[in-house]
Amino acid sequence: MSEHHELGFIRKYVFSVDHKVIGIQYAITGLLFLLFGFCLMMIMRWQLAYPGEALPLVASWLEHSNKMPGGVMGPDLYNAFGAMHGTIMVFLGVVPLAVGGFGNYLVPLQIGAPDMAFPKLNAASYWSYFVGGVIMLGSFFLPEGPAQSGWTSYPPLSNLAGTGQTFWLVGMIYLVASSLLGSVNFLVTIIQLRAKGLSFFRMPFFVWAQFVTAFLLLLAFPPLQAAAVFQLMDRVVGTSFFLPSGLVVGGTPLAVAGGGNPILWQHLFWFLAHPEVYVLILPAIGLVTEVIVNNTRKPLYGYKTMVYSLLFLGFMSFVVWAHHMFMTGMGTTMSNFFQATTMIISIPSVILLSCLIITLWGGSIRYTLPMHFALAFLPMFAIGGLTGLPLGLAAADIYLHDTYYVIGHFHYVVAPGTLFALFAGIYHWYPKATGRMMNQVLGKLHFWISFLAINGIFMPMFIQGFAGVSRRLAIPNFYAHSEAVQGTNVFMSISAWILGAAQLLFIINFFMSMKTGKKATDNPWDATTLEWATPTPPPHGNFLQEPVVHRGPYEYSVPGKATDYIPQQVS
Amino acid sequence: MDSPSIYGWWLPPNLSAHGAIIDQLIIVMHVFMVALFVGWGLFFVYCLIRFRQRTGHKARHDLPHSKVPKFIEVAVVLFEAAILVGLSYPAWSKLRTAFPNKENATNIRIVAQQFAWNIQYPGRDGVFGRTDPKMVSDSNPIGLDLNDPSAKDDITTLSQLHFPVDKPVLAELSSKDVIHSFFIPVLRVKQDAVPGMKIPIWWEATKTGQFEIACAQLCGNGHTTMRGFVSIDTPEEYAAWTAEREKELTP
Amino acid sequence: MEHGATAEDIKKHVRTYVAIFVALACLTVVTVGVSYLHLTMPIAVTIALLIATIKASLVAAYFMHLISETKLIYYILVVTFLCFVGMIVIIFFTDQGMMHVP
Amino acid sequence: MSTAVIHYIDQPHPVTGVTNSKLGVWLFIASEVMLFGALFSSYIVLRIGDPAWPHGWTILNVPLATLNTMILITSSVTMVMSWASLMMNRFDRFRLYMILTILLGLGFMVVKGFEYAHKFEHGHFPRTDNFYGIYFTLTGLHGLHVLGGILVNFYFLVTGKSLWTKSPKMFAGRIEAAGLYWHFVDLVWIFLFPSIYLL
Repeated sequence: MSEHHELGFIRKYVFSVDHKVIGIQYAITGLLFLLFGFCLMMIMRWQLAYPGEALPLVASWLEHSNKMPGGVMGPDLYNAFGAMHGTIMVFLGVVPLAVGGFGNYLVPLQIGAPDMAFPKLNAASYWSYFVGGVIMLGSFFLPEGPAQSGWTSYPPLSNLAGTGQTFWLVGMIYLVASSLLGSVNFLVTIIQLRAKGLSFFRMPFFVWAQFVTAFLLLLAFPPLQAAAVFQLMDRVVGTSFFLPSGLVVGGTPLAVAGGGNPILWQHLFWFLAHPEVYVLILPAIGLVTEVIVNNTRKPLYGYKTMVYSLLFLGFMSFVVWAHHMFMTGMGTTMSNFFQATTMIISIPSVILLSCLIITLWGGSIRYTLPMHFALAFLPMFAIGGLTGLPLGLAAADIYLHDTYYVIGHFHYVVAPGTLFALFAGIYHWYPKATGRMMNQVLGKLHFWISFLAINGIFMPMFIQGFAGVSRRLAIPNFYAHSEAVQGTNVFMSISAWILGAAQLLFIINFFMSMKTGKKATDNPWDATTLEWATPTPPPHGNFLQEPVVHRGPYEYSVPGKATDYIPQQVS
Repeated sequence: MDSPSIYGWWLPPNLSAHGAIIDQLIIVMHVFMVALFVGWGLFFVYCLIRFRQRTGHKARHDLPHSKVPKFIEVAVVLFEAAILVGLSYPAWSKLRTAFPNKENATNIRIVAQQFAWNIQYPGRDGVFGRTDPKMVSDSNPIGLDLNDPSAKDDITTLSQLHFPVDKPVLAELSSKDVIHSFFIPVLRVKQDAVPGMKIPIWWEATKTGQFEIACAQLCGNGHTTMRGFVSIDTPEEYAAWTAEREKELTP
Repeated sequence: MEHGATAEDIKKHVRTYVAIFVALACLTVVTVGVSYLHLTMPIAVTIALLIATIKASLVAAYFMHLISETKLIYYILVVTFLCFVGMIVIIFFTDQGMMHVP
Repeated sequence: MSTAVIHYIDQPHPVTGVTNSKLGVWLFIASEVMLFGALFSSYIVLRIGDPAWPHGWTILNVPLATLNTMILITSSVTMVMSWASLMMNRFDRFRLYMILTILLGLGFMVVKGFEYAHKFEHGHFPRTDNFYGIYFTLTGLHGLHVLGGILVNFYFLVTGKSLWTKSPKMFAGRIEAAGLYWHFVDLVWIFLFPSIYLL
């Protein structure tokens, strides 16, 4: 409903119901949490590179702090930072930026809708996410510190942890509620509010990616909600859903009824967490597809194949979760089933990636700034995907499970994968949101330094994985087999700090270009999708008159036409 | 610790009978992955150079669909299926169903606790003594019930695992408090110790030496220092060691 | 008004709602009665779930108008049901998968 | 300001045949199916893992629960009647049936309150053993969903008059959506009642 009276500052910017304002709110909050999670990691890298040594510069301030006496990071603080780094990056950083930020901003524009189907619900989902974020940050100030049993918080360890874990659970319930409300909103918008002539197979691929992501969020999150309620009952009310009988903690038997099953939490958690990791990567593939097609000036190779493999990927992601649990005493029947589904799910990922690479064939590739990031995404996602294969085979997983190989695998998918796609998205749509281009020099510098540094961090992780270094070890060179590869830790930490410095370039560029960036037209990249048909920045209600779509999303270089692109809405 | 470190930047040496198939699987998969990545990479770079934007070069709207990508895709799928059914299924079922029988195996019980590994040997009578959580104390970490006759001769050690070489070891893994993960890199053995569950694992060492046990699952603040020691002895050394332990048992 | 419901049509609906109510009430009495027989678990579970499924489909079909619903809602429910079954069966199935001490 | 306005709020989409709110409620019900599915599968796993799991009818008061089931079924009927009377343009009948639905819902909560109080008096708390843990968690969460439904119904009862006069079709759609949610909550109880009380 477009109200005609002018809204006050609060209702226009803070409690707004406009999908673009909410999108920007999600994006800014997500970026801030990404930065915060990044800083946690950079401090952990110091402990990993120089175990037991005091932090430089700030050691004197921390002389008598109870958390970090003398500036030396103890195992409890390391575990706390490790758990919160994972939680913040996944639940508070990437998902809100990819689904909340880009999804909210672009989906209504790309399908020709004036706004999301339920604007108030959209605002409610942002503020539920915001409350969840505040609770997660608040848990840092607790006497016992934040949650510290990993971002997976396996019981019984998480049941015995301090009150930070309870804050983590309550925060998670808010975040899950936010994603659930958001996914209902996305699905109804995409199904109901598409412009006239925009059939499902004329939608841009990014909207398809958000559509499947919303389905994953809708159906996979509730089991985590149930598991979080069970664990909250265990911690607060004293039930023992996840505590088996006969537990002896610190020499004294635990006074609980017992009879619980810790593996139950792992099932419920991974039933969510595997679709969750696809929620992290699908919007990224959508963003990369838009940028690559736009910059190769030719239609996407195998649009239908990619959409079907996307749908197949979406459904398969519900039946692969137990490949995270091969080591929990699984028999042959179950592990054979999950190995097979894991191999099957690698096929659509290979198809998606191959179609994107084949799209380059016969194109006329423009090396714009977003294209740098989108092109870098392809080999990085290839490494991330391929290194998942040995982990999917139970026998190879015996050796590689819970080692740094796993950390290298999923970071290759998330860091140079999803984050580079998000950077490509920001550089690509920044002119539409602010009317100005981002600075090219700063952008290129940011790209090349980040690209080299990010590989400097994650490639050695595979070497540590082969050496058998276990993950989540606060003292990296304690075991003989990890002492042998301690050199790689120093190299990785330096790369991490260089990567941190490179992000400053992006932050400066992001805020500076709002005022001093080169003026951009409504369609700076000569793109064909609908969001470029709106004025810059799009007003409330988006389109001056409702668009009518006449063709597919990627009509580039049509022979015998004046321009090498034909927007969807041009009749 | 062993003088020249046997650990380097590649897989540690494999000293267990079943380790060979695991290493083979890892190596085969990585050769396959590198081949795919190099193939993709070459095609990727070739496209970037040949189809870059330059004057006189136009993008082509519709292209003849060559069959090559489909063949490669089918080949990749067949290869993966072959590795899965050919290597991974048998390796896993060998480890999880072909248990050595109790008579000619060294039987031990491993009870993980927050930040140490309790190893329990059945002793001469070959029967493990009963354990009870209520009897746990500092001197008796696994709560051995001493008035049970078969418990009297049980040898229990803290993070000291000794067993003879070239003889299968049948271990029963469980935990007292939280989830740990029993991991010996050189023997390619890794198994979660889940409280409330007794999980059987087995391995057979092919060489003697002193090595370490690591914990692979986050189990609290002491997770990083939860090291155990493995000593693979010759049968004579093992007999001498057990004799010594038995002398300590009878006051 | 939806699907051309005239006052007469709605009256017919009202009669079906009351009929459904009676059916649900009877089925509840039946399922409670069966539980008083204290049958062995497998039989008791199948009977109880059978009756519950009948009652549930009555509520879903008539009260929630699933009888005359559009294809889109059926698609959503089918996908949800597949994921639901995937979760229930596999979690149930996993317990058998656990290895037992030989 | 652009002229565009969000469509299909009060009349169904020509192709999909549903209004936004109806589709939204069905999607929300889909996620609730997964939530209660997870709760039920946890109940199954815990019950299989614990052979000493008591039979529901040995501990819980089955007649009282049967009464509760009857209450909830009746409230389902009055809910659908309230929607039907809107279809017949009888706002007064709608108000009557909606009040009945809310009262029956409150009745359900009151009976549940007695049940819980009875358990607490006898020192049975969720931590007593996993049977009570599951009993309190599952019926508690279901109770919260009933409470949520009552609040939504109460909101529609209070603001009904103004919404009805402004746009009858939109209000009828909203009541139908609230009805769908209410029937779903009743449907969950139809499964919850036998699996906890009768097995």
